[in-house]
Amino acid sequence: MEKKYWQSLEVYKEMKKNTASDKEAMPEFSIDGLDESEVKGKSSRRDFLKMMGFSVGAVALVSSCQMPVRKAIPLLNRPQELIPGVPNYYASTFYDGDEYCSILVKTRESRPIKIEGNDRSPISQRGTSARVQASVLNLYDDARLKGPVKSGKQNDWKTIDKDIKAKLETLKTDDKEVILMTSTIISPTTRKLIGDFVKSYPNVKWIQYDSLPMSAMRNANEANFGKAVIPFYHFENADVMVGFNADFLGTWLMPVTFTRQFSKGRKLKDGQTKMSRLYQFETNMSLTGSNADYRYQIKPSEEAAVLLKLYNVLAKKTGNTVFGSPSVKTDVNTAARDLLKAKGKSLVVSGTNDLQIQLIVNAINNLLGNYGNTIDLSTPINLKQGQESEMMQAMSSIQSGKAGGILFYNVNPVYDCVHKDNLVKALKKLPLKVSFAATMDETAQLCDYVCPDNNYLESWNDAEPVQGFYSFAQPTIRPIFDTRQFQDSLLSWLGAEQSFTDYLEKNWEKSLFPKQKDFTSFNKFWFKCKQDGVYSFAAKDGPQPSYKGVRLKAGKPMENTLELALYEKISMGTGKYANNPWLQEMPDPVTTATWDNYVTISPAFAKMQGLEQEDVVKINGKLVLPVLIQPGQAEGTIGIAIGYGRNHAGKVGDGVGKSVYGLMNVTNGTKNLLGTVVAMKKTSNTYPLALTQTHHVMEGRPIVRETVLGSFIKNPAAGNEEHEKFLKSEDFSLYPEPKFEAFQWGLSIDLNSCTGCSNCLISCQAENNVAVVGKDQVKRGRIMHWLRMDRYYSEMDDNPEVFHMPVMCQQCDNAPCENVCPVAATTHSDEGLNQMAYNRCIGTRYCMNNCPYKVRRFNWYEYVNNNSFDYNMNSELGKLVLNPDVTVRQRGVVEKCTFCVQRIQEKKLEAKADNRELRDGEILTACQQSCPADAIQFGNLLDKKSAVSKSNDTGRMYHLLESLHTLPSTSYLTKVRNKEA
Amino acid sequence: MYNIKARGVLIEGNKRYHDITRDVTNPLLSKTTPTWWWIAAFISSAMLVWGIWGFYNTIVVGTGTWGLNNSVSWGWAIINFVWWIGIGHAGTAFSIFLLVLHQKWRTSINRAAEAMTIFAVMAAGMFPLIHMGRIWDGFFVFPYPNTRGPLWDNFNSPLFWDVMAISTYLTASFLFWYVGMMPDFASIRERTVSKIKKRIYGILSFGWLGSARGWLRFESAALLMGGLTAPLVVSVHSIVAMDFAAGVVPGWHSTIFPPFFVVGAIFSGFAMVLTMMIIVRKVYKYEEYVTQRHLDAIARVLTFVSLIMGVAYISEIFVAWYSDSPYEMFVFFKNRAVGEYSFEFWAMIIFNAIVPQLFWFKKIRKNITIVFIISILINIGMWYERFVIVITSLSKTWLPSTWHGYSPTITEIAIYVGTIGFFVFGILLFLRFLPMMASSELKGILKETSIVTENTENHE
Amino acid sequence: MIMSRFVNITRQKNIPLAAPLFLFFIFFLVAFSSFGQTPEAEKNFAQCKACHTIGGGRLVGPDLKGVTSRYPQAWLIKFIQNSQAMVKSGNKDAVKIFNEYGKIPMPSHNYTDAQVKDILLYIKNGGKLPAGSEVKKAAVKISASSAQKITPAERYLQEKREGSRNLAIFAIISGVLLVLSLLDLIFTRYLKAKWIHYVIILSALWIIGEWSYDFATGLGRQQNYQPDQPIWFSHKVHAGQNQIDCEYCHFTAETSMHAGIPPASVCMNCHTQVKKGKRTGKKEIAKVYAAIKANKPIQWIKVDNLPDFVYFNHKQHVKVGKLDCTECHGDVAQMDQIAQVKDLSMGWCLDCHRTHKVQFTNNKFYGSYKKLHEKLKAGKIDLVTVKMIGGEDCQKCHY
Amino acid sequence: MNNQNQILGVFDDPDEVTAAVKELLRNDVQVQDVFSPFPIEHVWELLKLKTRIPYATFLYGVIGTAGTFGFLYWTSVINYPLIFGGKPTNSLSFIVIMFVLTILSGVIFTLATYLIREKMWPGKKASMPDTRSMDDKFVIVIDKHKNMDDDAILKINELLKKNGAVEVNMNNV
Repeated sequence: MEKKYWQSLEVYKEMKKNTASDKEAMPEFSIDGLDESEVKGKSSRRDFLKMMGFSVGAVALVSSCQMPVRKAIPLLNRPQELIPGVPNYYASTFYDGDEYCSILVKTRESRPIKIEGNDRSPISQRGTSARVQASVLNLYDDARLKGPVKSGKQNDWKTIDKDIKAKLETLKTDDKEVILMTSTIISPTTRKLIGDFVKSYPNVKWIQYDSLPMSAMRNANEANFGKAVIPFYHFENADVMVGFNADFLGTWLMPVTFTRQFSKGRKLKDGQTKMSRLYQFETNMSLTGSNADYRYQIKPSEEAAVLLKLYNVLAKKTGNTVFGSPSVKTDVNTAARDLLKAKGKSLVVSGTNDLQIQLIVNAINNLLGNYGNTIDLSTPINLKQGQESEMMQAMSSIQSGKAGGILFYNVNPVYDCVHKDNLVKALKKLPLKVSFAATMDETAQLCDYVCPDNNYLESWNDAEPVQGFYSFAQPTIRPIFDTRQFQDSLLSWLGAEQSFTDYLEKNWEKSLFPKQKDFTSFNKFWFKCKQDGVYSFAAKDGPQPSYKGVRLKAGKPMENTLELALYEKISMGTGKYANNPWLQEMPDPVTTATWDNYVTISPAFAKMQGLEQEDVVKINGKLVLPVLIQPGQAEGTIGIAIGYGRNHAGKVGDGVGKSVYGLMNVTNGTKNLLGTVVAMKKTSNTYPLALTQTHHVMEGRPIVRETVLGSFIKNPAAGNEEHEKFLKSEDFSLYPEPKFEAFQWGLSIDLNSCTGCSNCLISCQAENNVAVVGKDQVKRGRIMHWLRMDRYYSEMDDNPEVFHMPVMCQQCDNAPCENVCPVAATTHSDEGLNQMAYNRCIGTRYCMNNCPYKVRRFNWYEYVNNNSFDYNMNSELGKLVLNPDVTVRQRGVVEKCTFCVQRIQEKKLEAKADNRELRDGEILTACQQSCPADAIQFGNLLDKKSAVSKSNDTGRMYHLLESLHTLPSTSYLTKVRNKEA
Repeated sequence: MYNIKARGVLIEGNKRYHDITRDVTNPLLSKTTPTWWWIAAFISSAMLVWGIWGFYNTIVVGTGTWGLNNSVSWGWAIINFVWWIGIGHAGTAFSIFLLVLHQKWRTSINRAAEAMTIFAVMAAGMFPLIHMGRIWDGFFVFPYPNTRGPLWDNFNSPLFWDVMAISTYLTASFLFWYVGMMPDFASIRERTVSKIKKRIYGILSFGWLGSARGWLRFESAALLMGGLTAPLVVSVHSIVAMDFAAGVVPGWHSTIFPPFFVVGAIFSGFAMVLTMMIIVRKVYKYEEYVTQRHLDAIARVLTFVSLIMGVAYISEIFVAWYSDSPYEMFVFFKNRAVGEYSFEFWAMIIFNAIVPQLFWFKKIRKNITIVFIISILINIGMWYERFVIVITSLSKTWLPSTWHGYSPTITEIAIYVGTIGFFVFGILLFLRFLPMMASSELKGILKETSIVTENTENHE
Repeated sequence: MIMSRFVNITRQKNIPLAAPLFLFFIFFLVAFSSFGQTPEAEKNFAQCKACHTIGGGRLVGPDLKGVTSRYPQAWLIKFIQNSQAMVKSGNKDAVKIFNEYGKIPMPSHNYTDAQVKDILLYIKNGGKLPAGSEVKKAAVKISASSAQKITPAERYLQEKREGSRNLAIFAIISGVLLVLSLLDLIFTRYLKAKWIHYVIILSALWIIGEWSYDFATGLGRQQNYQPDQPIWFSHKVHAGQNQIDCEYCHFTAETSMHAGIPPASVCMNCHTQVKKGKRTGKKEIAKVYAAIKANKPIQWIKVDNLPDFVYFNHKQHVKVGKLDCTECHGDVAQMDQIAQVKDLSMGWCLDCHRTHKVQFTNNKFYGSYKKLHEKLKAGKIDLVTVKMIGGEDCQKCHY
Repeated sequence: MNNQNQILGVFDDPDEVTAAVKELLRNDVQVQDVFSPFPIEHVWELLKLKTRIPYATFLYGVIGTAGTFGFLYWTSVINYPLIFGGKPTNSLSFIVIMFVLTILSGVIFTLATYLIREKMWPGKKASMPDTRSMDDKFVIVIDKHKNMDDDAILKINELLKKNGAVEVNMNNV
């Protein structure tokens, strides 16, 4: 069966009709289209709603019967598309104010359970990020508001609409300003709607506020090109990339897109030997830095000087203007040489929000002729439109009393703005404060009205992340609570009768439909957009605007100061997802720490200060944080992650870590993460940090095998000599070689493509109902992730090379774990899988000991319905995210990666039902499906033409710990670094 | 086995047959229980109660109450299990090996040693049980016909062998022990005046008569059962060793393990016998039966076994070096010798291989206090040996990313203490209610091994 | 033991059922040979029969006699595949029919064009089929007469239930006897002949053991479970007398893991017309109306339960494996109240997996099993069982 | 037991018992049994007592081995063959289990045989000619036939006394 991209407008309306009248039948919440009265019982193993259309619950023990009575409650009326037990996929769009991704939403029994990447999107190309994967859990967040709130108490929409409308009218007549503060809005229809809103309330002033703005880049482009835009980058076209504090593989701008592009330029498939090279100059050890071929450590205050030095070297060689610059030690000659060699096929980016720096970056890129090749100004990125000046103006108008009201949409400035106290004080004066926050966040706490917005999975929307690329969002579930989409709120205050759904459709019909030429009828166009989730207009290769040079300058680097470099964590971002337990527990790919932020310091600095890991330090006399020793941290700097220290995020996120937004560097009106000068003092306390790894070097073992490009070209098996040795000794087995009938599932991981972004971890967690265990348990070494991201440093030194390696069950054919289970709970299947029957396991944990890869996980406690583990599996709402095809494991059993056997079985069954052979590439494991780097291949090893066989059929292939002769079905491809030997 | 020709006096004090009967049965028949017994029983049952709390906590809350983690998923429970099993080797080793080797000095010790075996194996058996994540499904380990297909067990698993071996060992040891006690029950039955005791011991004695034919069959059956159980002594700990040796964990995967474990078990078992007998002979005034000569014999055995242990340690290290495997070398030279747990490693070496060498000196063998202390040190050393094997190996295996330390929690400690309480309490019950020496065997050797002055005709 | 039970059930059930099945089979053959449509059409038409007759007058839907000449074939195919879409799109004829028949939507069917054509051919021919109606009547007669009596399936269930009750009573009596004889043996010594004691003790232990085994193996099993449903719905009437195809109501059996409990709207397909039952009158049917009116789904009691850690997929077994529903659910057509006939234990599943033939050569999917195909061709094996393609693997059902 | 009386020779010393038995046998006196607090091997030889328990034990062992192998082979090769770690289903691991279960069956059945042969069970009433034989006395039991005349009895008495019997008693069973 083809994957179905449902168009669902009709269905949606129908559902609404059907369920409108049976509210009473539903307990606390209801799921759209499902009339399930939840008869709750304790018999929840494969938890919750295993049965479709009917819910399962235990009522009581029937006198003579041993088993509880289970009820089978059918739908009263079944929507046509809804088949109990069969998943539907809807194309939609993820956009949270910072990050964009085109997605497919997998729904079962009308509830979204998993986010997959949408392979029809030219922007995100089937990739997702960890945050996108985890976003589905936000839908089932207990902290979500159950209805609109007036002065801290729940109220109904009618009253609140009346109140707000009245107040807006008064403010209009009083000619008081009303500030509409939103995150960057990339939805063209919403922008139009806000335009309409401003038209009927002319006193409304719309500002866009980004917690981490990129205004400097826009301003620099305005200065250089006359266009205040963020250009679109093409990392795949660049042969040499130089990054300055830009974590473009992890958090910067469009990490999913950039990861895909980056890995494309470095794939060594099908005999390809060309590979791009990445130089990274940075302060903290970022994910991008960990993937760099050459990494240089610079202090934030040096960045401009180093950039200018680079510019000057390049300018000298190309005969351009040279500007005076302060001297810095950092060597830029190698980078400059490579950049020059790759003129027009290179790219320099900086993530620092500083005008001077961005101007130098532009100058270098211009010098190298990158515009039009690797940088595209004609299709700019629409993200990050916020300008700090707007925010400053708004602040002053609130303070001066010019403003009378404020509306917050998708922003939380009380938490994440630099001058939080001023804002809080100023807000008190305003007579009208409205928040559209979905939860009672820090800002909403201070508002008179909270009009909770729908979750994005409950909303209609559109997006234009990059000019000309449209993306479509449709609801996959009826709003669970009495919430209303922000746009609908605006419409109702406008007095409009129509819903945003209609508004959206009309807008597309009017503004977008005429622009395209593929479809003759709007219905078809509309249907296609909903089905694909994306629509892009043929990119016009417009001429790049001409460059206008400006004078470049750089400040003198500071000396003998301690510079703070704040950074965004891949998991936590700006702190929006603080209440998402999956993300809280996701180990940072570089530090492997979970559930906290901390001060990263370099080993040398630690030695000098006598600091050890977990020692607590005081920063600027107030902020108290533990220390984490981070090899690769630039000398004279410390790093702290933002996004922590929420106070009103919800039960999971409250009080995790410390908020450091107040330490942002504000110079010349731009907010910058880097460069604040701080004072640090050691205290006598310690604070435990929950790291998933306690040892960080490979001890000379051939675990991650690597080579350099030069050697690889000479010999594709370079760096993989161990494998040769192994092949020669392979005959030494007492046992016959394992043979399989038709399928032997295999998985291949290209370590050269894998950036370690850890999206697969969360994808796996969502797919396989992996429990969250909390900080204390992680600290004890009991994290449950079936797929872990191992990270090794070449040395615990100041400038190590970093290796990322995803490790899941290797599905060995000679599995040591199988031999030792006394009760035959883990055996080998006919298809080469190492199968684990949870209900047979008695928990001797012998298999865990005997697994050389240590990929087996034990349920140390009952993680479901246990108040000690108050995460998503302890809440009726949170449990709705569970995949009904996968058993929820009981306390006392061992679990592990199954190669997503439920997906294998599903696709096999589809092929059987369609009376055809299984196609290669049809089965996608959860980790593979959403990998933005396309590093994972899965398929049948017996089929020599399958993608996985082909990728194994290179000199780079090896098995982890192959000398043990466990014969794993998972294989790795050596890492190749593009550097001189 | 080290053959000690303990010629000469094994029973001192001009005992006669009747004296032996009296000495053996009097503690059982006396109506008063000594105060020290009550104190010891109180302490040990308090320990047992704490252990029961540990069990309760583990079963109700989860194995998570222990200090284990995904890398070190066996901890104290397995250490204690192996330790107890080792101690449980002494009884059978005593009775059977020495029986087969015609060592007469076993007679006054073997019954107590066998009792020790029973309680130690029972204490050991608790650990695999409580160690299971789902103890309520523990019956899955037995291959019984079921409605699941039927689904049998994995007969390749050393843990399954363990289940078989230990349950067999416990059964066989118990039966052997019990059969040996039947004549003593009969003599208590005939000696006691209490009706209740007569009834109880009468039932326990199975109607033992002591006829010539009865003795013949008894001896034959006992010898057969003993002979069959003798290889079990070797096999049980070999199989326990295979739990480790069959694993791929560096530090475990070693062919030397089975003999090494068996010797270690006998070592710790004999040491525990020594500890116990020194106490028992003191409180029961059995110095005439358990003589200096007995203790001396045990001490000599310990010296010899300690040398074997030393050789085993050295050969393990040598093999690791000789293998040239970086993983093996890491385990021995980096992880154990100087790593996180080096204290335990060196304690093991010193207590097991070096301290017992003091027994070469006759003076030390004669000094009961020092012998007692050394016997306890050996038991501690043997505990550390299991700690070193289980924990250091698991904490740092193949992939450095998975390395993780381990320290026990209060629950694990409680369970361990609880089993000690159980053991002591069991021994106390044994001392109070069961004949603690085989009177028939003592009587059998009395003539050859005691100094009976010739002028004893008028013994009426 | 379990296995032998299983065999018993099959035997008891099949023998009395053979006669009507045989008749039906003959009818089948006749129909097939004389008119040439595939037997599949016959099966597919069973679904249609719920609402339509061929020359039997109007039921829920129109009489289909001559329908093939009234409308063009293409129109019919489209209508049968998805009538609602046609109505919505405003097709005049479709709307007309829709309005004429009380606006009861005809459910859409997942038939291919070829299948529909087959059915149409069947209708075309079937209208002229005197033999068919006779057989149908005969079948109805048989089941109607047996309606008064207990059907073999129910009798079996009753016997089983009585059997285990009897065993329990025996066990209690033996327990009492055991205690008595023990007391007598030790204390009172009333009976001089001791062998009587021994016989009593041994046989009592045997019976108690038998009962314990029965009880223990039945733990967590619900064989013979026959709960009262909220609506007295008779499968015997619907599936037996009226010959409604199972998949007419349990319509997702071929497309989903769940066979699906029919939504009340499916009931309404017929019960807008049929408002009175022969045996229950209006009372039970009224409950369906009430549910629809109150917009509250009917809370049926699930009969065949598998533990939560078992993954069972109807699509695999019904669509791919082409198993008959009765193989697991028993002869539902003979049951008024549904009961769990098989014990649904893992052993029972495996027993079938070990012996059941796979649709090996009929399904192209199994082309991947090249070695087995070679063996089959070489005559080394004469059939491929589920076991041979991994049917004994844990992860076929547990994940 | 028959209803005949017995002559009991009570001794203090095992060696004297052996001598007395030898003497009695030489004088064609049927020694019925000897009760002693511990086994006296010479007496068995003199009385020509033999036991076949070792043969039975051997048989049990053989049955145990074969039965275990049969069970293991049937379960893991025929009934439900499962693959563990790439090992063949018919594996060497069976040896360990066979070894252990052989011992188990040997021990249990040997004990059972012993108890059955000796007709011993819990609570059996022990009828002893002289209960002191449980303590420190050795008792030689001689059947007193109905047709045994006083001379014979006296002779036996004398023989016993001569060989060191402390007492000679008559016992009515």
